[in-house]
Amino acid sequence: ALFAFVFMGAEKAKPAAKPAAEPIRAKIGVISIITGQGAAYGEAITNGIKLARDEVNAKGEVLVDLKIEDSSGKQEQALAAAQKLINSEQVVAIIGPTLSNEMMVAGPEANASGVPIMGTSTTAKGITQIGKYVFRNALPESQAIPASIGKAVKKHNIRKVALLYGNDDVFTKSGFDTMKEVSGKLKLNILTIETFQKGQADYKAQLTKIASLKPDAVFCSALYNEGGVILAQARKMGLKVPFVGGNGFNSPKVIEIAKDAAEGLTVATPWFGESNDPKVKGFVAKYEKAYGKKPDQFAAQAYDAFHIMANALKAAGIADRAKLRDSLAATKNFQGVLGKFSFDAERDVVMSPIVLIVKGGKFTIFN
Amino acid sequence: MFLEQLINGVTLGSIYAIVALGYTLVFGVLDIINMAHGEIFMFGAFVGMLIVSKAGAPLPVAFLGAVVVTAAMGLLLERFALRPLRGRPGASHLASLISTIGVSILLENIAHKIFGSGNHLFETSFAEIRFEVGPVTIYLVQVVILLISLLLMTGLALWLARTRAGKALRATAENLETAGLLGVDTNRMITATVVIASAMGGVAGVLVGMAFNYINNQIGLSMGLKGLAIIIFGGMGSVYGAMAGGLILGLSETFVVAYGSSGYRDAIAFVAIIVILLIKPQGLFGQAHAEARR
Amino acid sequence: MSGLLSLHEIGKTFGGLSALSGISFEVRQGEIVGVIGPNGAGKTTLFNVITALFPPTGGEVRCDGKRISGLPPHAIAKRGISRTFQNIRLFSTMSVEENVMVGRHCRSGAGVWRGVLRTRGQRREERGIRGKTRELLELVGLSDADPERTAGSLPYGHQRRLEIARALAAEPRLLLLDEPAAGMNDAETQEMFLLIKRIQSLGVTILLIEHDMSLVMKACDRLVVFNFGRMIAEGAPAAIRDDPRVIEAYLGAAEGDDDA
Amino acid sequence: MLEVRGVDTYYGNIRALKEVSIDVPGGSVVAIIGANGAGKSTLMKTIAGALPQRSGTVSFLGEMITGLASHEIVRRGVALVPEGRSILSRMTVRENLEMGAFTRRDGKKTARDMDRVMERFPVLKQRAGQLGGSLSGGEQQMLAIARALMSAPKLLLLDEPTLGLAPLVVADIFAIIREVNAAGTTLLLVEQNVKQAMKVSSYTYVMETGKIVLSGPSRELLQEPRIKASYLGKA
Amino acid sequence: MEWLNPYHLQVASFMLINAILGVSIFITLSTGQLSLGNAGFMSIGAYAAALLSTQHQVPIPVGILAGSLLAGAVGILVGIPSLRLSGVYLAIATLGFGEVLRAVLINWESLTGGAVGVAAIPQMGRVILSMARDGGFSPESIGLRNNQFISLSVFLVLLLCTLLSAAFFLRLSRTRVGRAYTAIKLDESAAEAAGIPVTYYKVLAFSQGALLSGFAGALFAHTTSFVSPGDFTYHRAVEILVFAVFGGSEHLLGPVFGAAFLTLLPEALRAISEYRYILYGILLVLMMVFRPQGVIDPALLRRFRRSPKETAA
Ligand SMILES: Nc1ncnc2c1ncn2[C@@H]1O[C@H](COP(=O)(O)OP(=O)(O)OP(=O)(O)O)[C@@H](O)[C@H]1O
Ligand SMILES: Nc1ncnc2c1ncn2[C@@H]1O[C@H](COP(=O)(O)OP(=O)(O)OP(=O)(O)O)[C@@H](O)[C@H]1O
Ligand SMILES: [Mg+2]
Ligand SMILES: [Mg+2]
Repeated sequence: ALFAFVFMGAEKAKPAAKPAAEPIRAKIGVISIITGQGAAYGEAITNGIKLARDEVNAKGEVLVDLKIEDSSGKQEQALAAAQKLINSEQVVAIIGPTLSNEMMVAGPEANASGVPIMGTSTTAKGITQIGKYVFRNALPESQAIPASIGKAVKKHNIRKVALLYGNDDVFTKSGFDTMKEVSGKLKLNILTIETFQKGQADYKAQLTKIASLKPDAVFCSALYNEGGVILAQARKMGLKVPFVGGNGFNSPKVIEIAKDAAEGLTVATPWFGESNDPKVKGFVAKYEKAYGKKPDQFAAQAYDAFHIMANALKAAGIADRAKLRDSLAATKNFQGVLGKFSFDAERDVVMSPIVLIVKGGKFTIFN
Repeated sequence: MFLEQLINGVTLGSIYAIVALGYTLVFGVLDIINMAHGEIFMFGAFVGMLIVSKAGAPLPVAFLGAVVVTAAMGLLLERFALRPLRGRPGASHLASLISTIGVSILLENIAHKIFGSGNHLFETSFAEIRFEVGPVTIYLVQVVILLISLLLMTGLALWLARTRAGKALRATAENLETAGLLGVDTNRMITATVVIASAMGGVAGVLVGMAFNYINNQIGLSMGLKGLAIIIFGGMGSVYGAMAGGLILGLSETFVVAYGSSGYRDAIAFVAIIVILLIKPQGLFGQAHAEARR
Repeated sequence: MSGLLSLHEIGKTFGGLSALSGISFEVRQGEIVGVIGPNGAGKTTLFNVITALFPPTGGEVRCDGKRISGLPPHAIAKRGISRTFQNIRLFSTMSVEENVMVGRHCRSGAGVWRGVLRTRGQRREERGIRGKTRELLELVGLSDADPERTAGSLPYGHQRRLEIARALAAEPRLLLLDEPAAGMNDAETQEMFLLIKRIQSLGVTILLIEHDMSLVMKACDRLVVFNFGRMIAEGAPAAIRDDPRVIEAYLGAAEGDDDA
Repeated sequence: MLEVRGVDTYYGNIRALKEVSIDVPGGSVVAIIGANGAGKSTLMKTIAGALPQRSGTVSFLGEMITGLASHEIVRRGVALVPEGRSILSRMTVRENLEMGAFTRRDGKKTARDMDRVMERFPVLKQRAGQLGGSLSGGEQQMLAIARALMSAPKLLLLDEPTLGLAPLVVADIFAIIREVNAAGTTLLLVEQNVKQAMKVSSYTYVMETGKIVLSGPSRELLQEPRIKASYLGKA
Repeated sequence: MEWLNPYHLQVASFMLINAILGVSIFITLSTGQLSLGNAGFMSIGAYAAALLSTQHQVPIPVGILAGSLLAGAVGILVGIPSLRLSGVYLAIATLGFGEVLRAVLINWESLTGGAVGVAAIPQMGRVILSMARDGGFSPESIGLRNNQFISLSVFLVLLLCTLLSAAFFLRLSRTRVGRAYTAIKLDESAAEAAGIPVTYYKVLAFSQGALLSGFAGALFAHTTSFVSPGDFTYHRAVEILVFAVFGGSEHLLGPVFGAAFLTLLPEALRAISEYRYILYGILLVLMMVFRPQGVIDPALLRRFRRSPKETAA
C-alpha cells in the first residue's frame, strides 16, 4: 500500500502564462480546522473565504479554484495538508492554517517550496519571520492589546489588575505576554496571574480567587468560547469589574454566550461588525444570509485575506507563486472590511485597531 | 474566600464523582474502561440543554430526557460495541477498550456535526436560586448536586452489596461462564449495568449544565479524563472510592488554584493518582484480589 | 552433613489465619519426600514459601546449609529449586517447545545485545537450549507432540508433563511437584510414577505433594504429614500408613477396601 | 431424563466431540470415564450450555434444551460443577453459596439448605466470611459442589468432583453422591477415580478422543478387560 | 522524477514515526504492561532534541541520541515504581505521568517556551540538503527538485530508523530475552518461579519502550521543525495504543501495520474530511468486532510463512 501511495503520480503543474484578456485562473489552497477541537474557528474562516471566493469569481477577472483541507488542529495534519496542496494540488498560494502552532510547521514547508502562505488567525510572535513567503493579515495581539488596555485604564482609572489566560494555547498565551508587558509599562499592580486550560467548564476557582483580591479590572486573554463562559461565571459570582480582552474575545458569540454578562467587555480589534461602513454592512448581510449567523473576526479576517490574495493575483497578472509573493508583499492600503490594510516590510500587518466595548448587547466604539 | 472555594470544590467534586461512578460500575462488571462514557455524558448534557434552554421545559423533564437518551445510547453501545467482543477467542480486554474508544470518537464527531463546537448556554431559572449564608453565596444547584451524588452513591452501594441482582452483578463481573452456570443471565446483567452507568452519565451531564451554565462537545473528554483518574484514585469498582475520589479531586483542584498555581490544576488529578497508587496500588478503597498462588 | 533442603520453624499467616507454623524438616540429596495432608493443611503454601512466591512470616529455608529465604524467586530457581503448580500454570499461548526453553532461562546468559546481534556465543547457547529442550520433551514423553503447538491446547495430562519438563529445564537439584497425578486415572498415574522415578534416577531430589495414596506410597522414600499448618507426623510410608493420627486426620478408613 | 443425541462440539476447527449420544435415566447415577483429553469436560459443558454445539440435540425432561443459554438450562434444574471449580474468588464463601441458589425463589427452603450444606461441609462453615479465592484447592472443590447443591438441581453434572481432594474427603464425596442421589437427584458424573465412580453408578460410558467407545451397566464393565487395562492401571 | 511527490513522502514519514511509536508500545505490552505514557516519553525525546539543537547547536544525530537516552532513563525511573501496578491502574497512572509532564512543559516557560513551543528546529531534510550542497552535490543532478530531495531524505532516514528499530526488537523477540518477556506477560509468578528475574525484565522493557518513544519524538521534532506541548496530549497516548491493538498486539508487525494504516486512513479520507473521524470511529468498532485480535496475529503470519526457515534457525 505504501508503495502505491508514494508512486501515485502528482498532477502536472498548470501551465503558467495566459493571455492578458482572459481571466486569471488560480488554484488556492486553504488549511483549516474542520474536525476536532477548534473547528468553531476553522468554520468561520472557511465560511469567510468561500464568501469572498464567490464574490471574486463572480466578477470574473480572477477565477479561483479553492482546495480546502482539514488539519484537525494538529500539526502533522497541517503539514501533510500543506504538502498535499503544494505538491499534489499545485496551488499557487495557501490561506491558513488556523493555529499559530500549525503555521510553525506548515509555514517553513511552504516557504521552502516557494509558495506564498497567509495566516488569517495566526497571531503569535515570529510567524512572518519564518521566511519571505509567509504572510499574515491577522492583527497580532501585540498591536491590539495595548490599545484596549490603554483606553480602559484611562477611563476606569485602573491601578490593580488580575490577569487570566489560557496557558496551553499559543494564541491566548501570546496575548497574555502582551498584557503583562503593557501592565508593566503602565505601572499597574498585578495582583495575581491565573490560568485555565482549553475546554475547561468550570472557572469558579480562579474567579473566586480573583474576586477575593478585589482588582480594578481583569485582563483576560481567551478565545471567545472560553471567554464568554468566563465572563458569565464571573458576573454570576459577583465579580463586577471591567474585563479587558484580547483579539480572540471579539466575537458576537461572546454576547450570545454571556448575554448580559458581556456588558462592559473591552476589546481592541480591527474588526467592528456594527460599523456603518457600507463594505462591512454588505459583508455582514451576505454572511448572515449564507450561513445564518453573524460573522466574527475570524470570518472577517479570512474574507479580507482572500480578497487581498485575489487582488495580488490580479496585480501579478499570472498565477505564479513567486510573482504572487512579490505582488502580495507590495499590498498597500487595501480597503477591506477590517479597514485599511498594508503589509510591512516583514509581511506583517499594518493596521490600526479600534477599541470596542459591549454596550446594550452590542459591540460599540469605546470612547 | 476559603468557604467559597470549599463550596466550589465540593460542587465540582460531586460532579466528578457521578461521572466516575459510571466508569466504576462498568469497570467493576466488565473489566472494561468504557472510554465512551465521557461522550455519553456529554450527550446527556446536550439533551438536557435542548430540553431546558431550547424547548423551555422544566428541569425534571430534562433529567428524564437525558436519562432516556443516554440509557438508549448505553444499550446500543453494549449491543453493538461490547457484546460482539465478549468471549471471543483472541479478544483481549484491550479490544473492548479500543472499541469503546472508537465509539467515543464517533460520538464526539457526531456531536460536533449536530451541535457544532461552540459553547451552548444551559439556562434554567433554577440555577439562579441562591441564598446568602453570612458572607457566602450558595446556589441551590450546588446543594442539589451534592445531594444527588450522595443519593446515587449510597443507592448504588447498597444495591450492589445487598440485593440479589447486585450479587449477580458481582458474580458476572468475576466470571461470565461461572455466573451463567449459576443461572445468571449475564447478557442482561451486563446490558443493565451499561445502561445504568450511561443513565448516570446523563444525570451528570444535566448537573454540569446546571452548575456551570455552559456545555460544549469537549466536556466529555475533560470530564471523562478526570473521571478515569478518580476511579483509579478511589479504587476500581469501588463506589465509595469514586465518591471520595471525586470530592478529594474537586477540592484539591480548587485549592490548588486558590492557594497555589492554577497552571497545574489539570495535572493535580494525575499527581494525586500517581501518589496514591505508589502508596496503595489498588487505590484508596480498592481491594487486592486474593490471588492464591497455586 | 545437613540435607539439600532444610526448613527451620517455618511459619506463614494470612491475616489472622495461620497456614503454616513451626515446620521443620530436611530433605536429603536423592530422596523423594512426600508431603501429604488434608485439604487446606498448608502443603501448597509450603511450596510457595520455599520458592519465595510468598515470604514466610517466620523461620528460614536453607539450601545446602545456606539461607535462601529472602531471596527473590528467580534466584531460588538459580540455586536449583524448581516447581510445578497445583493448577497448571503453563504459558498457554506459547508453543510447547518455548515453554521448556523459558525454563532454561536461569541456565543461560545472553542478554539484549548478544541476542540481537546473534553473536556466535549466543547462537551456540540457543542451540544448546534447543537440544536440552528436545531431550527433556523426550524424557517426559512429549517428543511426539508437535513442538509448534500451543501449550494451552494440549490435553491435560500432557500439560502436566510439559510443566515438569519446564521445571527440569532449570536443571534443578530439588524438584517440587504439586499434585502431579491429580485428575489422572490409575493407568495415567502409573505412568506419572514411572516418570517421577526416572527423574529421581537422574539425580534430582523430589518433594512431592499428592493425594493419590497409591502413588505416594510407591514413590516416596519418606513422608511428612501436615494438618492445620503443622507437621503431625514424619517417617517411612509404611509407618505413616498405620499412624492413627494420620488415619484420623487424612487417610480415613477408605483405604481399607483397596484392591477389591 | 437427559437425552444427548449425536452432539458435535468444536473448539475453533478442532472437533472435540464426535456424534456423542448418551442417556441419563431419572433417578440414576451415570458415570463417564475416559483418558485425559477424551472430551468429557467438553460434553459436560455442552450439556450445561456453556459451549455451543454444532449439531445434535440435547433434551431434558422431554424438552429440547439444545442451544439454550446456560442460565436458561440452570433454571430448568441442571447444575454443573465444572472442572477446575471456578468458584467466585472475589466473593465470600457464603456469597458463593448464595449465588448457587440464585435461581431459587423459595427463601425459607434455601435458608434451610444453606444450613444443611454448611453442616455437610464444616470447613465451609468455618470459612464462611473468607474470600473464595483464598481457599485451598480442596476447599474450593468442596465449595463448588456445595454451591451446586444449593440450587437444588434435578440433574447434577459433576466434572471430576474429587480432583485434588484428600482421601478422607474423596470417600466423603462419594458418600454425598449416594446421598444426594438417594434424595432424588439424578447425577451425571465424570471421574478419574474410575473404580469408585463405577461403584456408585449404575451405567457407565467410556469416551476416547471425542467418541463414546464403550458403554454398559457399570457392574459389567468393571469386569471388562479393556477397562481394567487402560483405566484401572492393571496391565 | 516528477512522480516523487513530497506530500506522499510526508505522509509516509509520519507513518514511519508512528510505526516506531507502535513498536515502542508493543515492547512494554509484550511484558504485559499497558503503558499509556508513551506520549510523555515522546515529548521528552522531542524536547531534548529540539532544545539541544536550537539552543546548544548540538548536531542532530547527537541530539536524537541524547533525547532517546534521556527518555529511556526517565523510563527506568518511572518503570520502577510502576512495577507495583498492573492492568488499567498502570495504564491510567502512566497516562497521568504524561499529563503531568505536559503540564510541566506548559508551565516551565523559561526552558520550554510554554505553550508557544520550540520553533525553528533544524529540519533533517533541509540540513541534509545544505550538507549535500556544501559537499558539492546538487539534487538537480539526479533530477530532483529541492523539496523532493528534502522529503525524500527525511523519508529515507526515517525508513532506516524504523527498519532498524523494528528489526532490533523483532530479533530480540526471538531470543532468550524475548521469551522471558512473553513468559512474564502470560503468567508473572510462573515466570518468576521458572527463574526469570521479572522485575529486571519489566523495567527493562518499560525503559526500552520509553527510549523508543523518545527516539520517535526526537525524529518527530526534526521532521516537523516545531514542537509544542499540544503534540503530546492524551490523544496521542491513546492513538499509540490504538495502533497496537488495531494492528494486533501479539506480534511486532501488528503495531507497525496499525500505525501505518491508521496514519494513512485520515489522509486517504481527506475527500470527505468532515466525516472522516466519524468513519474512523466506526472502523475501530467494526475492526474490534470482527477481528478483536487485530489485523496481524501470529496465526496469520504462520499462514504466510509456511516455509520452516524461521523456526529452524
Ligand atoms: N493467599 C491466601 N490468602 C489467604 N489465605 C490463604 C491464601 N493462600 C492459602 N490460604 C489458606 O491457607 C491454607 C492452606 O492452603 P494451601 O493451599 O497451602 O493448602 P493445601 O495443603 O495445598 O491444600 P490442597 O490439598 O487442598 O491443595 C488454606 O486454609 C487456605 O485457605
Ligand atoms: N479451550 C480449548 N481450546 C482448544 N482445544 C481445547 C479446549 N479445551 C479443550 N480442548 C481440547 O479438546 C479435547 C477434549 O478436552 P476435554 O477438556 O473435554 O477433555 P477431558 O476428557 O475433560 O480431559 P481431562 O480428563 O483432562 O479433563 C482435548 O483434546 C483438548 O485438548
Ligand atoms: Mg495445594
Ligand atoms: Mg476434563
